[in-house]
Amino acid sequence: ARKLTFSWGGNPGVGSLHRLRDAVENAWPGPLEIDEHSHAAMAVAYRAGAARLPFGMLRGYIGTDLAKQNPRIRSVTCPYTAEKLATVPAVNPDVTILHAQRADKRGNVAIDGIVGAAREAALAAGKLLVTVETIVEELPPAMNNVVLPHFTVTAVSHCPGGAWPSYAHGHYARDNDFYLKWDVIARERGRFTAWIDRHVRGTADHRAFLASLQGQAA
Amino acid sequence: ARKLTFSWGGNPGVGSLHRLRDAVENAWPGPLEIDEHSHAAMAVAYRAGAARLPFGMLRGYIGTDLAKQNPRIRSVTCPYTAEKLATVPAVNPDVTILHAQRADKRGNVAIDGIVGAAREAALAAGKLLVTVETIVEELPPAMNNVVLPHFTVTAVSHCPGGAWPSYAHGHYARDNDFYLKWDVIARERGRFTAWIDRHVRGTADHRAFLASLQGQAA
Amino acid sequence: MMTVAAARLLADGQVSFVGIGLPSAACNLARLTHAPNLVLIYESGTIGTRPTVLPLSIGDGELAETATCVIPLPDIFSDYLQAGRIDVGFLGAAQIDKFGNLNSTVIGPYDKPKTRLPGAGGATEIAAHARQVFIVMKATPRSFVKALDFQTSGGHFAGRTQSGARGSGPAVIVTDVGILKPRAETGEFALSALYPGIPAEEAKAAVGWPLAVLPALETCAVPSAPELEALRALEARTAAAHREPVRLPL
Amino acid sequence: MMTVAAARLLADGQVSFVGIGLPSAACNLARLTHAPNLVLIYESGTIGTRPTVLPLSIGDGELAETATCVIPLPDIFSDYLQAGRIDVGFLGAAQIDKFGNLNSTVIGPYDKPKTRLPGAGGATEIAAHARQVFIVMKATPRSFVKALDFQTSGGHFAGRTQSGARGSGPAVIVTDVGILKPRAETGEFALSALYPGIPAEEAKAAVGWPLAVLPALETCAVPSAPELEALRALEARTAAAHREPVRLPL
Repeated sequence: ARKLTFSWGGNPGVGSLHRLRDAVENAWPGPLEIDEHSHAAMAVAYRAGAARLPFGMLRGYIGTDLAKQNPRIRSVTCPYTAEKLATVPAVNPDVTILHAQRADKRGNVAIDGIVGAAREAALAAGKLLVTVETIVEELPPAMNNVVLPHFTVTAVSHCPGGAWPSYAHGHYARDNDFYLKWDVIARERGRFTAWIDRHVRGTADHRAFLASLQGQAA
Repeated sequence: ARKLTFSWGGNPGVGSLHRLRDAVENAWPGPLEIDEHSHAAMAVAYRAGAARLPFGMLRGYIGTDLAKQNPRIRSVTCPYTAEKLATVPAVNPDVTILHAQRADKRGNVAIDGIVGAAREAALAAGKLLVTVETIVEELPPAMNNVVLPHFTVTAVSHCPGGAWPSYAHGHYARDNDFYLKWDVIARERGRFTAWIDRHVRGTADHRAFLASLQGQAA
Repeated sequence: MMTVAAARLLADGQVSFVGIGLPSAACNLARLTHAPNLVLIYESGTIGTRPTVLPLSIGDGELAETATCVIPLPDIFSDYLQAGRIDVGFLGAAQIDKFGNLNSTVIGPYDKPKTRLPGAGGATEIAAHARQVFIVMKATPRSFVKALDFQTSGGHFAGRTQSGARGSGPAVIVTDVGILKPRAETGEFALSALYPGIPAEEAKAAVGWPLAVLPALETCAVPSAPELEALRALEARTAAAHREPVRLPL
Repeated sequence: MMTVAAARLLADGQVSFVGIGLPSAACNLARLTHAPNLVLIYESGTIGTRPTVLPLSIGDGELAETATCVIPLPDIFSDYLQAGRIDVGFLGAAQIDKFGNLNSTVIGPYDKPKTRLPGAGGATEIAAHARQVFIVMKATPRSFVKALDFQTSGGHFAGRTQSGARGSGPAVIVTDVGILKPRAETGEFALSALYPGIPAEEAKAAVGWPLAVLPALETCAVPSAPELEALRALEARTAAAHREPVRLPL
């Protein structure tokens, strides 16, 4: 990774992401360019991306040094009230990768539970790759639930457990223990690299990756 | 009514709204100011209103005379790409009135089916009045379905049949016949006024209004 | 014939933005015949809907019940239409000119109209952003005019390519007297195909501008038995469904 | 004591924007004691959630299952926070100054930080737009500083009233050594209430700026039996729930 566009980079409920810290503080394993925003701004940036507008706007970046550090945070003047509003460039990822609960054979994808900005990030993407817990013959009519229609989806992959260590609503809970263990694993470069070598580089697929962690994740 | 902000004014599947035509063409019963937009623009205007932004923007009003006729259609320049984007002022109704399926005792309102821009129009309002088919003790957790939380709702009124002649999903269908009859009723001032006097002014409440129409709506 | 001709223009798998009336009939006929994977989007927010009967409004309940999903109207316009995800948008109007510009706003001056029409609705942005636009209108000299009273939505107007419109504009006008397509050089619509039994002269007489004829003038095939059968069955189901009286909770 | 003190500040019926950790514990304690109609909103999109155990992340499943509704994150920030529908927003940070400005971005210079912190998240706009902000932080001279290394979100900064911020800024800082409130004239935080057994000197020593004492200095009541009972039961349920091992579909 060359550049990170983000609004929060931590281990939720635990603390720092040590690898992110090492990259920013010490340029290890390489320099990382930072494009830093707030959540509210990232939200309108994804929404603008999904709508193929070039920028998003908000009443934001008030009382903060963020706008001073990031030249991509700018403003527009309201053509009616002359108010100044903060702007951020639309985020249109080349590829968005999501994990969802279900897809059908045609590629329609159904997401249940806390959706965050998943829909916006999906529709903002150039290509949309989705891993799912289950693939069914046909999804039932979804009414007002969140669905990504097949013509917005580039590819679907069946990948049970693909949200781990996070959760998949209706399938399995968040592995809170692992978030604590990750703090230890990722703290030092050596231990982190060994873990990646063994469990990620050293396994053939996601099933083998999860199996290699059973009972001895740390 | 003094002024109408709108993007389409017809009798869906039937034809003209004769009373709207008479108001615009002949200023009957009084002059009506027109603030005319497209659907796409009204959508961003409501969305801006819900977010308490002063305007909405879109790639719109291309190849149309609308922008020439309505001075409220303006533009902003993107601070990143220098593109010009069309703008419309946010719509923030003093009062929004909605009909929904269900509310609970605390005032949470659940909407099922085709929601249009109901959520945006609701959240853009200064006051939000909702009529519902049924009031329940407590709504079940809605997950990703559309709910207007009680603290966004000013008042709820129990009004079965309140969507008529349109439909309430899960309760009753659209009264397509009446849309055809309305074309006849509303075509001439005299007949329209007589109908309003008898069925609207001449009834005590919504139940009496509906009852007065049973079997002889035209 | 218009419905069948419009249906034939749709390819399987396309994403189509549908209005009520003939476009809705044409799209559903296509879905029930040669294009089972056609994705129908109604502007009210239903995506991939598969109604068994034709809706009388874009808000009809069956559109929601049979849809892949139902989303807010603002998302339809921003994330689908504006984002360039619509292959075909259908439009009609009260007036059309030879470039496929449309008027559904007023007859007469805007400030003092002779006839106030319903207005743009979704048309302006459909005309701009759908990859292709199919126009469906009965041809009369009063509706196919030399100059519009008001331009509600744009066809092959001057400067379209620099205008910010994402789509390529109207690809075809399906009328009751034949099919018109634009000349590549000028964007001006000319007679492209005849219906069986309707001569070019009848088509020319129905259009208020001097209608040119494309060199490769075709004649459409008569509606096939399966097409007619599917259309009649759809219309019969629709009529039966709409005869059911509405029961209000009184 | 911090959790109980923070919980007491919440009035029944308020709409509260909650983060994980102590704010979440305080809000749920308030909901389980004196404020049963407190509306909890987590930034992930759950509105009116009533979890039986404390979540370890804003994405925990129980937050969704017990919520009045679950909405997209962009709507939370635009239609609720920016629209002025949040009564109380909770914030914490690595550094705070006497005006309640907060730093959760970097220690050291931004371009070459000594410590890179997680960043703003929702804090910048919570600080601007929530009607009131409650800050919850343990007090040490390293965190309660004279000058921030970086200002992530604004307290009673100069020009706040003309800045476009909808909210009135931080109303209180709940620390482990007492409660601070801003002086109306200057927006500068001063000691407002002591905890039983912790003298003002201890509070002053924990703060890196000369901490003034408000004239009406109060002493908080010790946690009541019902408060302690509710908190301990909540913590016990939480610990039990989080001991359950996660079963992956392998």
